[in-house]
Amino acid sequence: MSSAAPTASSNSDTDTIMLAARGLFCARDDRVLFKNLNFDLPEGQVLQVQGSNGSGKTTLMRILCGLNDGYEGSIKWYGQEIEDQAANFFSSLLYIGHRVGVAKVLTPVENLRWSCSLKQAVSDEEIMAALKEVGLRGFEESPCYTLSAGQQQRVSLARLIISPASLWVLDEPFTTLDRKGVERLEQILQRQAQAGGSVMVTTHHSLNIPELAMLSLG
Amino acid sequence: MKPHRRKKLGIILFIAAGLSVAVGFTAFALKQNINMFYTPTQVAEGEVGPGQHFRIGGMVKVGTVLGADDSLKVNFVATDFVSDVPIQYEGILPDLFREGQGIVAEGEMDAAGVFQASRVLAKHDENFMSPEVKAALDAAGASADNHMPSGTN
Amino acid sequence: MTGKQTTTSAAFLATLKRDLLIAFKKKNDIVNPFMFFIIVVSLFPIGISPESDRLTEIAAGVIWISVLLASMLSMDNLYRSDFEDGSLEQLLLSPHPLFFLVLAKNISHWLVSGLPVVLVSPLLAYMLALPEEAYGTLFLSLLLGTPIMSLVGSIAVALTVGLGSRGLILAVITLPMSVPVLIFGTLAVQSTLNSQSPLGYLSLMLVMLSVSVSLAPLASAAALRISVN
Amino acid sequence: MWVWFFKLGSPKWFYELSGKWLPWLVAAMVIFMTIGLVWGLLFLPPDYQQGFTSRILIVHVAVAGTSLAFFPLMFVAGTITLVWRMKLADMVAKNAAILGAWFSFITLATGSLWGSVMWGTWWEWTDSRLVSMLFQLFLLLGVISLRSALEDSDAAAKACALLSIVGCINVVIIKYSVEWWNTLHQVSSPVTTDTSSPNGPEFWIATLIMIVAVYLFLTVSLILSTRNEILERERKAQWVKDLVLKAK
Repeated sequence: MSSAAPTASSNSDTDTIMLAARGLFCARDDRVLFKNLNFDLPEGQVLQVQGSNGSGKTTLMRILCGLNDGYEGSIKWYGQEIEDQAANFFSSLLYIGHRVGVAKVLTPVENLRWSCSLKQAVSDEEIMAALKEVGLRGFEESPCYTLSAGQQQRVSLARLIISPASLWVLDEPFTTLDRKGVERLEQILQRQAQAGGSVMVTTHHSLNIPELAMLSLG
Repeated sequence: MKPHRRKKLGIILFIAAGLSVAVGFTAFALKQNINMFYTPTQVAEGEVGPGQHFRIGGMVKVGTVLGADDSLKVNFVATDFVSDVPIQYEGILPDLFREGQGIVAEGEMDAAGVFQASRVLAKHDENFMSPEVKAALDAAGASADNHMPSGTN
Repeated sequence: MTGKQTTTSAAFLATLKRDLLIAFKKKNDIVNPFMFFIIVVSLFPIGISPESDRLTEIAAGVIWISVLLASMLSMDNLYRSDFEDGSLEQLLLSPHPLFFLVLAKNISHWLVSGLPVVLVSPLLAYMLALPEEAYGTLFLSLLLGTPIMSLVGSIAVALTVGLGSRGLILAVITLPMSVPVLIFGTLAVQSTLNSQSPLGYLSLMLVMLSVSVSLAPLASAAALRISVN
Repeated sequence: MWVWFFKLGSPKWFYELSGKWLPWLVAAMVIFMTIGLVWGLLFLPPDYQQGFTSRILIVHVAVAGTSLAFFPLMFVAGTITLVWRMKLADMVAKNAAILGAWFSFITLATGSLWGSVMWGTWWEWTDSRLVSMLFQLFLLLGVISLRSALEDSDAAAKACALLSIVGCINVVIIKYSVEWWNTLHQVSSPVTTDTSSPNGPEFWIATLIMIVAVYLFLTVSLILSTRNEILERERKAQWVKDLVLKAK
């Protein structure tokens, strides 16, 4: 078993970086999505992943979250492989994918109560405040199937406000949002970066955030 | 202890607890004497209630098989060398049904103390023997069976 | 990380509560398999024989097989909608052991689909002319057997959750696995009918239950990780 | 030892090594199969109870014994697939499932052929071996259909590996429960007969030869189908291209 203490390894340069990927290689059914991909995500940065359709953006995001293990290479979280400290890593991670994780029969409050309590204790006041902030005031108790796609997206984005997670991995969070929603999300991302957290995001929008860095695929 | 270690330990303890319960109840179950058939002695000792449908397992006593000429009715005695139970059956007997063979019969006792079988199952020997070997054994008197080799069937 | 991270038992309870809530809101998913169960059982007297002697003989088997079929229909809901709306990914990314979260989902599934079947079994036993002395055994065998089905079936559902068109593959995988439960469940009832003690069979079912509680969530969790991959 | 283990995981290495071994295995299989079949089916003396029908048993016992090996084999292959991600293990497992289904089917067929003479019926539910073999066949068909349903080959490999592991445990439980359900076939009689008498040695030797022959057949077919699978899956690899060019 690997010990919890930082290992005395040669690549000590990655020890202090929040997330460091080295030599990532991924192929799906004979097709190479990316190879020898390297990047760093330090604290306080928003990293936008760009690439054409099918260039492996979503796959990369899922690999980073540990949802997909069909890759070679190393991904380190403060100098340690994420596989070796999964529970530790998961409690600092918040992922929102294409499927936003909102059960249609439940209300926004019920959804958030569950998905947040998988990670941390949360009060109803916090949930209400977060829903208000993403512009869902008045919809707190309506079943999610009555909400539009954009509103469902907002339900999942409310988790960003509640969550203390230091790493956000967001896959196309802007697609169904209106202009006001986009602006608000940009603000939320910026706030996260300024608070020392970091964000990995895929989108085709050009983001208006000072802490932005780019990563291009394919 | 690190939190994630404690969580792993939690799973392991949970599984260990579940499996030890399983082992405990296996031991209990094996003591419960699950048997699929009664021996003639058990039947003679009255372990089976009247009108109860059950199975009886035993050996066909040598020289007791009496078949009716005009019907498929057959009478024989099942034994475990301690007690005997007379059995009546109507139907086609399995190929391996012979005197001295192990059988299992399914049915119930009638008022006269005869087991009315609705089904008779033959058990075949665990060992294969060629007729020559068998004959040699019979000649040496090493076997309790005394039937003839059956040839092709 | 903050100091307010939940304990595993809180996450377990939250998952259990959520699934019960969903079941409560989507009543069709619960009621339909249950109705299916009742209807299948009531078809047997019509298809085989209305004579009570014959029915007594097959009652335990009929009820058990109908339970197997109905539980397979209800199994389908276990992870399907969670997979489609992305909740499953959130479950997988929880810092808490997936083992216990899967267990919570299985328990909730059993509470809404297995337990009603157990509770209604005396009624069906009466309809199928099962002698009264066997009611208790049938009830206990179902009480022990249905959670086994939920736990073992969960593995197969987890393996097939990503399939677009599953058709009957779930049945092909799960039904052969339920043979031991079927055997001991019906044997327990048979032995009561033969005025023998069913304790041996029931304790063997308890053995299978404790083995599946401790090992099946492990396999389900692994299967979910594979399917979501 | 570990070096050897991981080397074996390389499809290329396996392909080359198995290519060298194959002729010897085929030769041994042909010899054992011929002796076993000719002697067993044509010259073996009849059993004192079962007559010449027992000759079917020579084949039946060998095939049945071999088909019990498939789930343990798939259990091991599945564990290797899940733990070490070895592609070769999955290729073996895939073909083992198909072969296993065939073996189980042949076991059932020869078994009921024998039963049709000895018991007067082609199918006998009271025979626990027939029943548990039937369910083994069902479980194997389940694994096969799961593989064909999953499109992504990596996911299929892992899912089938997991199902094989669960299935293997299940086969054991089914076997015991079915035997419990009906203790009739060749398990100890309710009343023990005096069976200390010696067995006819010919039967055992013939059966043993047949078992070796069938195991060799299993090995050869597994190797052959795995080699096909390797060529199919590694068709883009340089060494396969070289191989094809050389063959031309």
